[in-house]
Amino acid sequence: MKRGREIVGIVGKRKPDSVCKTSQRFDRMVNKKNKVKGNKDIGLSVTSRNKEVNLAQSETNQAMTNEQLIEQLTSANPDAVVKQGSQYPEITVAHDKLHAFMQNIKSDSSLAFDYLVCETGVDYPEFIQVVYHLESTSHRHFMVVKANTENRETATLDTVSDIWPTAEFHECEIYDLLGIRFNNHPNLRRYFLDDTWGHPLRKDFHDDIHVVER
Amino acid sequence: MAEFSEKYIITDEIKADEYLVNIGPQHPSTHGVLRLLTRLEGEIVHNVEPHIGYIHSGIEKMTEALSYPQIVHLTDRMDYLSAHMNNEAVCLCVENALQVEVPERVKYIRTIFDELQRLASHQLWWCASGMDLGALTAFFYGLRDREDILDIFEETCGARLTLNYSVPGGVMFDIHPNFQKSVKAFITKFRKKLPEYDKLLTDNIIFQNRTKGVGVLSKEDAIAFGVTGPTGRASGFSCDVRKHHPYSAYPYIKFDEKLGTDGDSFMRWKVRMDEMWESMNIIEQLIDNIPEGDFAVKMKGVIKLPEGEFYQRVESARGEFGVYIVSDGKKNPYRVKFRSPGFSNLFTINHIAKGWKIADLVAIMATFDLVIPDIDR
Amino acid sequence: MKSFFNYIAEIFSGVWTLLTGMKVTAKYFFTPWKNVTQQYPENRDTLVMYDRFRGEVIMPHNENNEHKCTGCGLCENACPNGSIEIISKSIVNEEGKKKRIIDQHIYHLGMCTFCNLCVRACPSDAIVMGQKFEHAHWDRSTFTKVLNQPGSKIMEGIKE
Amino acid sequence: MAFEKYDFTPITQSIHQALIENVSPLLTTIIEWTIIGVLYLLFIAVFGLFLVYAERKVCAAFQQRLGPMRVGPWGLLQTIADFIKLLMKELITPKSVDKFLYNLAPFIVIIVPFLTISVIPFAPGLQSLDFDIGIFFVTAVSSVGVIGVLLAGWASNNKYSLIGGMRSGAQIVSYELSVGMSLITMVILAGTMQVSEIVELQRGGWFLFKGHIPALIAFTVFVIAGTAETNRGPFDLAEAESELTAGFHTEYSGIKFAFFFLAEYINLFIVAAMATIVFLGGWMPFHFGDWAAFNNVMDFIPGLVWFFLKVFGIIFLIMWFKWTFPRLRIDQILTLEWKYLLPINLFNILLMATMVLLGWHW
Repeated sequence: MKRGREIVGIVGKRKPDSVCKTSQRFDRMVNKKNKVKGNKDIGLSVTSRNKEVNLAQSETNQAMTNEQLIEQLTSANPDAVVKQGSQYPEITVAHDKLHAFMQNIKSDSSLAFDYLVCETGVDYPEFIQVVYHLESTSHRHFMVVKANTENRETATLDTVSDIWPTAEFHECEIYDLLGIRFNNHPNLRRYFLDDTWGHPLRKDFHDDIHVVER
Repeated sequence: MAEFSEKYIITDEIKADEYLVNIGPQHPSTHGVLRLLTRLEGEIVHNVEPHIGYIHSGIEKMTEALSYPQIVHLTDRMDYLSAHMNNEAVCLCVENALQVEVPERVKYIRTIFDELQRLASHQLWWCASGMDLGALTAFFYGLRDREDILDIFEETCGARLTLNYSVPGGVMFDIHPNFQKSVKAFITKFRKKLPEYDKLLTDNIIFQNRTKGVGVLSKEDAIAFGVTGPTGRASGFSCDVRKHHPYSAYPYIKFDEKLGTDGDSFMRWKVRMDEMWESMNIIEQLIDNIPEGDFAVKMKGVIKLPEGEFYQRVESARGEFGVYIVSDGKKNPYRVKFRSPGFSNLFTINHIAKGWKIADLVAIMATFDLVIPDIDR
Repeated sequence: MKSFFNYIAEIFSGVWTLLTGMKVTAKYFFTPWKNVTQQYPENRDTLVMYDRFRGEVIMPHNENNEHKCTGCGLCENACPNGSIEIISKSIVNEEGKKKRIIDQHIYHLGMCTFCNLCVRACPSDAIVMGQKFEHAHWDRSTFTKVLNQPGSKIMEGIKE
Repeated sequence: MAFEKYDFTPITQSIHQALIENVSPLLTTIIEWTIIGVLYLLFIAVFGLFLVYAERKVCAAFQQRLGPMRVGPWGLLQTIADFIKLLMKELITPKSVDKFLYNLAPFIVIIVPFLTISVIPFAPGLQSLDFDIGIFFVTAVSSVGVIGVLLAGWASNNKYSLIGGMRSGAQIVSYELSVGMSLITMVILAGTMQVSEIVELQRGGWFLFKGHIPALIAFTVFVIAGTAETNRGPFDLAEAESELTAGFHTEYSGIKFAFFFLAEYINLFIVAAMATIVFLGGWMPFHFGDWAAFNNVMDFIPGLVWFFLKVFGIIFLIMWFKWTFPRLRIDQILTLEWKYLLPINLFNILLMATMVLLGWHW
């Protein structure tokens, strides 16, 4: 186990009145000490994102507009359904192609959706829909992907927890509250409720004991 | 559901010299009812499995029976330390859906309240994590200074914690006549107090040894696990919604996104301390320039959202807070999902606490700034 | 040799940071008059709440025992928790017309979350938020209150 | 000198004389033992309670609070009320504990301060045991306390307690070394281990000033190591409440918990008293060179008052540490001991020996 005490220095710009002398002295001293040892990766690292909102975009080669994004996605997946006039670019994928689609948009460098913002489920009369809000930290795209289960009774979908680790926990939550089983999920368990409960976010959920309806 | 029950308690077999310790549900350092099922060997943490749901209040289900102004007041109760950001998120989502443009004055007021709330939250985080690391005096200093912000809240909103100040279309009241004066007085005072915080803990050699290099979360992991807020930014993950998707008055102001490099506990600490300075800068830019005008636009008595799905992200004190509303055109939403930052942040704890000591686990939890109702919702 | 000096410097800078920390606490120790503790029940007489403080829902009555509530039920609809119940009754007024007026404005303090939505919804400003916050009581039944006083009437000139 | 008139020797001598003239020598011994025992018991109970009150007030002042204010004027009776509550509480013995060891542990912990306190001279003539190996006795006996802590941690059948007990064991065993070493440094200067003689030798000036640099280093090390040995913050790992809830005494309630609690504060007193005796001249008044007028005024203050003034000064210092610093981690505590305090101490002993040899001390 690494127990190195690398010095980190001061983050961002600080006002002069906030600079703590003792800390700096300590930092300088340890820096010196580390230099003697030959540690190269140590030093004051001052980073700050500045005024431009689009800094991330200027760093990378290009940023696609929402139309380009949709175009690229639909050309690769012709059977995907695109919803028009929605707040964000929105695409509905067939449940059997979900995993491959997700893998593609994560690994494709022009898309690079590496940040799963939110994963949730919505119960509809015929199916249960899982909604993925995705963002690319390099291109700053934002996109909504939807996948419907075949039916409500045996609601199953492929897990995306191998693509985005955070999905593992969101999927547990969805399983708990909506009852969607995720195939290949490493540890699907109920987070909030007891095993004796149903899945309360389903519209047909009724509980006369715990839930008071007005 | 029985086929999943055997996985419920222990995910792996316990090795010969390991033992299980339940940290929580009632433990001083979990700040609530979080249960960490920890496998230890001596003092070394081998595995941490968070078990949540002890105060699951079913807010998402409750919202399906409530109208939109009523939902706003429920969001106070999730992340009670960033109540106003949560309120604002729902209000912004509703306003975006209805294509309502709120007056400039409302935007300024909301932004000032956001930053005041962030200051209050970070102060409570500061003092509580000081307490976790054993510096009990920090707890009282933090609460002492937070009191001033809560007084400002109480003066204007009438409540200290569950503000319910934002309403769809504006804010509930106009700001109190004393508001600007008391905010300025607070900032002058707090600018003197923050270096004291540094002297008491940040510079302290014991504190630095406790936190530096402990619990490193790399940038890639932060993105993959969806760790946002100061916790993610300490790892170098630029995830500030205020910067990337500006809302309210954030487009008008200049501020820095504080980014760390190391992603260790000390960096998470430092980023939050720096954010407090930045919050004060933001408030100072806005407080004198609040434009005249209405404090709310007139909304219909019964607010009905058009059919469709709406997602709104705001930066709460703990990270990216998202509201996802599915509307079927009625006065109640069809489905509401709150993307809480704490939920994503919490589950990295196994990833980064492995191999550290039990005291480091406490330090890591302290710098993660977990609020349990935020996780359980 | 250099590492030895580093060792010594480390000790001194470490002790120095500890002493700066001790200076901060000492500053407060030796200025006890700056203490922030309030002795709460003793300072009740001087305790002033902010004027917007949301303590409970009250219905102000004037000296003639008149209130402004028309019994329209908007507050009941606005309440997220069902802590307001309006019981109205029909009376025949002087002109011989049937009229619905409020019988009992029931307020369940125990269910109230002090969100101010009812006050906001009220078209005639009949209910406001009170300043009282010491609600603890031995008996839960005292939390159910009737806001309109017995025998009270609606004020003149309040629109239906 | 003027403070000689506060000598307690005539009083104890006259009691002894009166007893031996009237009853048999055996009975005299028994009565004297009883008196001393009762006196120490009373002292420990009252002083322990007072220290708890003092700690609460001191910590409140550091934290800009008032502390206990309700029971009695300025909350003076608060600790007494707490003590009564602890006495009346049910003694819970959890089901699967090792009952014998579980019940034994608090007694071992409380016996240690009783033993140690016997060699402490409170004032001239006010000391029950005057060994010629007094310092050695203190270091030997005070390390017995760790057995009680280890037993409590082990017997409670609680993982938190076990971790706390083990931490405490590692910590106290390490810091014994520093305490002993720093005392040895001063023994070199004094040339004796007899406690009363050490105090007597400081008539001309406290050892802290007589031994200047090495004594100052030894004093610093002693205070740090003493804080660690009493399990007080920032070294309160054994009961680190944010990690281990209450550490080794998690499972104890009522009077057994009170024993642990009391022992902690009496140990605090003993550390402060040892520092007072060895470094600050025990009950000797503060003298400033040849300034006769000042020295005479100082001499009028009784030795007992001087002793407790110094003790409270050091107790305040240790409380100040606790309420300022964050807690150390277990490996850092051991690093501090083995990497910093011990080398410094060894070097310091060498320095002191050289100084004494060459006569550089005052």
